[in-house]
Amino acid sequence: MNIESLIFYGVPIYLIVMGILVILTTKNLFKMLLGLSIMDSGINILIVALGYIKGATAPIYSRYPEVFEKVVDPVPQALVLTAIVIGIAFLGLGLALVIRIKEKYGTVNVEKLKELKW
Amino acid sequence: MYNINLALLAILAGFLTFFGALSHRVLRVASIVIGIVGTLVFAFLYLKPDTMEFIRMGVFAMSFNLTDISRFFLWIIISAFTLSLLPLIHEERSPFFYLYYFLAFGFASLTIMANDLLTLYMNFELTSLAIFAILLLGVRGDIKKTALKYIIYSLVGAYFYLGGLFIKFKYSGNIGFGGIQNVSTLTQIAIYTLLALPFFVKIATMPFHNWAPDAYYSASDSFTIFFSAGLSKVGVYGLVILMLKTFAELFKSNLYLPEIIAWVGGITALLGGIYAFMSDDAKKLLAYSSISQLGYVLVGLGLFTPYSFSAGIFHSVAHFVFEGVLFTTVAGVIHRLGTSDLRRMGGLIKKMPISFIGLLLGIIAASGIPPTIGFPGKWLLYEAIIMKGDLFLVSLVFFASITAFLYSYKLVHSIFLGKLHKEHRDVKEAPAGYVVATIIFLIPIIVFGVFPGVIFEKIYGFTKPVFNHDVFFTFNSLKTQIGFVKIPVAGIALAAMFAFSFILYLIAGRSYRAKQEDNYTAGEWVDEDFASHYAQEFYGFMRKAFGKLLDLSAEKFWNGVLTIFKAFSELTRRIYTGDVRDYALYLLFFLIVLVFLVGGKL
Amino acid sequence: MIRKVLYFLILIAFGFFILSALSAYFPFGENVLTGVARYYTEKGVKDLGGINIVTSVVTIYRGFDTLGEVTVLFLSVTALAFTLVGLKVEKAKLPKPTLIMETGGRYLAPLIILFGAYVFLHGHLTPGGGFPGGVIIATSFLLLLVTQENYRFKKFHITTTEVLAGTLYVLVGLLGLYYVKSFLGNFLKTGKPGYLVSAGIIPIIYILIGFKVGSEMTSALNNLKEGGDEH
Amino acid sequence: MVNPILIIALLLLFAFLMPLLGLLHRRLPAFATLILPAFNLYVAVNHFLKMDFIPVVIKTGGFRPPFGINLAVDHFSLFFLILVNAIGVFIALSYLLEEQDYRFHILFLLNLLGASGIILTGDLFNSFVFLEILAISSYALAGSRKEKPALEGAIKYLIIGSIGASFYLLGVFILYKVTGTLNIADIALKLQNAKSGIVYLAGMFMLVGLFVETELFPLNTWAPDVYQGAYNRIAVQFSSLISKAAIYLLFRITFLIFDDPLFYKLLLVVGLLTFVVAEFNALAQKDLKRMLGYSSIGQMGLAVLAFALYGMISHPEAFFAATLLIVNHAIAKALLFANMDNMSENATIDIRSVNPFSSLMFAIGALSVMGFPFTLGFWAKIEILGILLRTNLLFLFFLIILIFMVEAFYYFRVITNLFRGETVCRRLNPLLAFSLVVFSIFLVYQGFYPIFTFSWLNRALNALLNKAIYISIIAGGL
Repeated sequence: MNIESLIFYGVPIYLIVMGILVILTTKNLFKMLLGLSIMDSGINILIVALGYIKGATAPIYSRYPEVFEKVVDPVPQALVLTAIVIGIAFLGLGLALVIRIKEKYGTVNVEKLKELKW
Repeated sequence: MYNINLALLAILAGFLTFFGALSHRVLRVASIVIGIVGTLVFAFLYLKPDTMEFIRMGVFAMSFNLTDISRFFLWIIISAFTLSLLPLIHEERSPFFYLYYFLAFGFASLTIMANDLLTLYMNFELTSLAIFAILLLGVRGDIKKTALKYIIYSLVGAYFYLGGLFIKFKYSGNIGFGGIQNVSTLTQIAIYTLLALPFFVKIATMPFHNWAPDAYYSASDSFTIFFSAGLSKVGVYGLVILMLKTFAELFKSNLYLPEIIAWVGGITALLGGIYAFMSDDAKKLLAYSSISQLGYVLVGLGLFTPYSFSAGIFHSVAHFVFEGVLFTTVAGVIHRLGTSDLRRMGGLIKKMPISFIGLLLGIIAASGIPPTIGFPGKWLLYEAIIMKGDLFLVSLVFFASITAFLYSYKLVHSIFLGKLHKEHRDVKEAPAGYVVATIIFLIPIIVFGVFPGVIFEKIYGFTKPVFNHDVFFTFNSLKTQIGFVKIPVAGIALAAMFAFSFILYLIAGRSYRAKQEDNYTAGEWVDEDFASHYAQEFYGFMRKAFGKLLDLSAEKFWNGVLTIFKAFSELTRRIYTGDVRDYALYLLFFLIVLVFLVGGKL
Repeated sequence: MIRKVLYFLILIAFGFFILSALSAYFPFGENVLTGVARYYTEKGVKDLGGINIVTSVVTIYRGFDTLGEVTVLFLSVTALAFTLVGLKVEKAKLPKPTLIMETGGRYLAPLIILFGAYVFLHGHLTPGGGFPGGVIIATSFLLLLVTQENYRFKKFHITTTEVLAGTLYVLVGLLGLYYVKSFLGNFLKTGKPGYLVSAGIIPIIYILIGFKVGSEMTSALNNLKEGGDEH
Repeated sequence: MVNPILIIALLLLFAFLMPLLGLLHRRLPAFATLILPAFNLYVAVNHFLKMDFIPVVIKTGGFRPPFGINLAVDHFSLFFLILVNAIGVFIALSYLLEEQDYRFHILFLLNLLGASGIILTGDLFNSFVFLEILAISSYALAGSRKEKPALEGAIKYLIIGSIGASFYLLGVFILYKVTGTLNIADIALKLQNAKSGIVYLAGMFMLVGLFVETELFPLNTWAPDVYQGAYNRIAVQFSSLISKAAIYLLFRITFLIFDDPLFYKLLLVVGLLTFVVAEFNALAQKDLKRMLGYSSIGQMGLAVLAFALYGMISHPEAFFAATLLIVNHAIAKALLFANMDNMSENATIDIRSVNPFSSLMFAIGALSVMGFPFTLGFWAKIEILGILLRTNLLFLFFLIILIFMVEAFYYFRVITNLFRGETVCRRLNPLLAFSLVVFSIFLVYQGFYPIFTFSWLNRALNALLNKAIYISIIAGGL
């Protein structure tokens, strides 16, 4: 494991596990959604990092057709574009639900959200 | 015409009666009569030995075959069904009741006609379902609990049967009734136990009998006639066919299995009898007597000697007849009195004479006295056990017979003897349907009692290929290695003894009719209307003796099993704590477990 | 507290495990382009005429995903609006905008819209595209919502834009099915790579996505501010 | 034949157009939700009957796979498409006259789109996108009642589902890194011979995502809450549509890509745990809908268990049993949950007063789930016991039989209550009654004579089992 891997994979993975840690420990639903968002970002960054090639540029041939630059993998970037939007989507819906829950329960504390169990 | 059209006919008649009952009382009666006539006409004209199959799917085909055995039992069921329909005319119930009634008969007949284990299972389950539906329309007691208990017992049995069916398929490669070769005895016993379980439940063998008293008690009275006399024969049929066709070799070669089953039957007979004479309710008493009598049948079948087996099957016919007449007369009494509590009956002998005669002959038959139908089977059974040399079993069965006398007497005494209650002064004889059914039931009690050979000949037809035994009967006598009985002679001898003691009683008997004032009442004034009929705490001293036995009920055991299940479910449901953080934690742990599963490969 | 530390340690161990596995198999930056990525980078420009390969991948090669992506966004906004229908909470009390904010906002908004349009129009040439462009446009409306007192949209206009953009996107895809027998296929000339009018249907799709995303985000913002509309 | 891509295109088109339709006439959106699944059903059945057993590749974007995303249509996917859309028609028809916001209909259509997309797509990342469409619309639908329990269920589902989906994405991407492609058939081709450890890791990540959607233990914790809290029609959707589409993906991916003993063992254990825990929990429930929800979960576990037995016996009967169980469960549970609309709200297991019609419908549905003879479920039960016995795991065999008894107990407990006591007739919704009758007749008729289901299922499974053809047709080579 070289130092670059440690940094460029380590940071997103740290984000992922911290996102999970937030979900596991917080009582606040809103923060829980933030944790999800952090985790999501971590995964997105990890995917982009996995697609990186040393010494390559973004996959845009701005000097076409004279020069073909060495470019990084375009697929992860395309996937991440989609994944980001999906992340926003569930975050938006989640926030709407939290607003509703605040209206009905008067709180966003998950410990109070235990009417359905067993 | 296919035999299974009998079931279709029954279903059709069921719908007819359903709509008849919806519209008008006369139409209901008319359609019940049409059902009776149609069933009988079909049975007489079109039931022929015939096989058929449809819905073939892989190894499975739904196949039906009217063999000798199934025809024998089918006739019992048809008779019980049509006879029980007669009293039903007088019962006014929900239209669905009639539909389920006919359905139960239809599926029971299909069960008996089935030619393979799976077809049998399917129709057996539906029979149980139809009976469950009928029990849900019961008339007294805790109906919901009763019905649920019935269906759960049936289903547990049926599910084990299904398991046994698959294991049998695994070893023999087919699901027909054929035997299993090249399998260890222990496996065979296991398969037999699984396959026979639902039938044990059906004939209410201990400790699977708990459903029966409640079900008989709460079910509609005319249905119990069919239930006990007819539908329990499905269970007997299942046991017979498993023993004769599938496990004959096992039963012949194995020493312990026949003994164990016979002992289970003997204990059922004894305990059933004890429970019976300690019941204070007519229908519960009859239910336990039914259980007890089927215990005899099981002793006979289980011992698996030619005589015992024939005796078992014969006794199941006898069971049909005398339980039929007992339930019919009691149903008539309940119909008139509106209660089934023995403590509130008494002195009805002059009000309901035909019912009395029916009940009397019924209990005589149940006690196994010649020349009634109860005698030949029991006689042969005793001989078979003695020939087998199992003296303990003999004494067990003998004690069981004594209980039969006890509960028989309790029944006839509590209902018909003693002093009439004031409120029963205007009671009339049971309605025509009950009376007709009682009279019809009385014919075979005497006829087959005197000429048991007619039935033994049929039985011989299908036990011969298995046991390869000689004919041991003529049309009115039985002859085995250790004994011979000519039933008319035995009957006449008994009648002579009865006549002798009666004459002795007439000559030397000192009795007079007690007046009300003659009763000792500790100085309290009792007027003429007070019925001082001994029905309260009947056999109370017995309850003191056998009280511990009553506490040892199987019900407690099964409730314990259920409690364990529920406790386990209380445990598992705690996993769902309702806290989303816990849920996320599960996810994390699951993920970690998964990752460590592949950890070695990384 | 102990729990939190325990979770933290478990998670760190788990993360480290994943990290070591990933870096053992995929050392950072030492990729070679194989499979479809190689094809896209080598043939992408020739196939479609767009010099931004990511855009080509997003809109054509994996255009179906992008349609799904737009759907997800549409779904999210719809779900958000649906969840908030009939919500009875006090409207957020924004501070009264000052004169500078009000004027600045009024002048800045069109410029931001223009920039957004630029971003999605040049999606096939430069980084960016329909999604960022749409979001940028939505920010201008956010600005207006925040800075202008009593600023109201005509709901009908947003809805119409949304419906039209979405429908047209699907119709463009269906035109591809009609002309080149492939849903979302490029049925226009690819043109000269590197020019604004090039790359076939990519700019068209990005324009539609821009409108769609812009209008959707705007309506979502509006919903969040107004607290859901009447049933 | 109609191009199957139109299924997705038209669903999308109408979803986008829905606001305008709602403005034109308030009834139009509801009718659109009926017409579209009916159209899909027509297309799917038409293809199913006319197609030969070679899968049809439908490319998008004008590029052949693996460069473009493709739809892979074979009998197996069509079978599930028919199932899902039949349920869609069922729901749409039953609740046609219900007053709803047009946005609700959008969510319904997109839910159906997600399910159809998962089933049709031949691309792994595309399956993630459709899974997310399915999931997000499900979150919203779960919360659509906007009462306390519904919202609570929805937010729990959202949190667990999102974590799962994130890991699914990571797994998909790792597979892309290993193989350089996202096409399912192509990945299967590349991973056919040697699977490195990281592939297993990717598989585990993906399974976490799929387990959440297929309601497998211990990731199904959200499911009972959602079943209890949501509208009945949403519960139908969860038990018969959403989880069925997800389980299709689970089967397809496991069989094509992760065809490895480790995965089958894992599925076996998880399926068994799900079945046991869910059925026991159902035994302890008081709330009727929650009980049915647990029963749904249990059935999913049983289906996965049956599927996983393929790893032990390598006999297609395992798939047959699993799929038959899914079909039976989808239809029977649709019947049960939709029938809850005829009963009082918050019905407990001690429910009494319902009309005879609903009692009958409940009984038929419950009997079919239990596997009573002469219902479709009977054949499923027979098949499952058959394959269990093939494995020689007698302990497992009897354990399953024991759980069947537990199941029978809690269902009959309710049936007993339903058929007793005074009857209070509620007004029946005629359309709902009609579709209930259709489904119940199907269950009983197929119980008598299941040739129709069996032959279609066999065709579908032939398509699934012909892995080599699937791979060679779709991934023709790079």
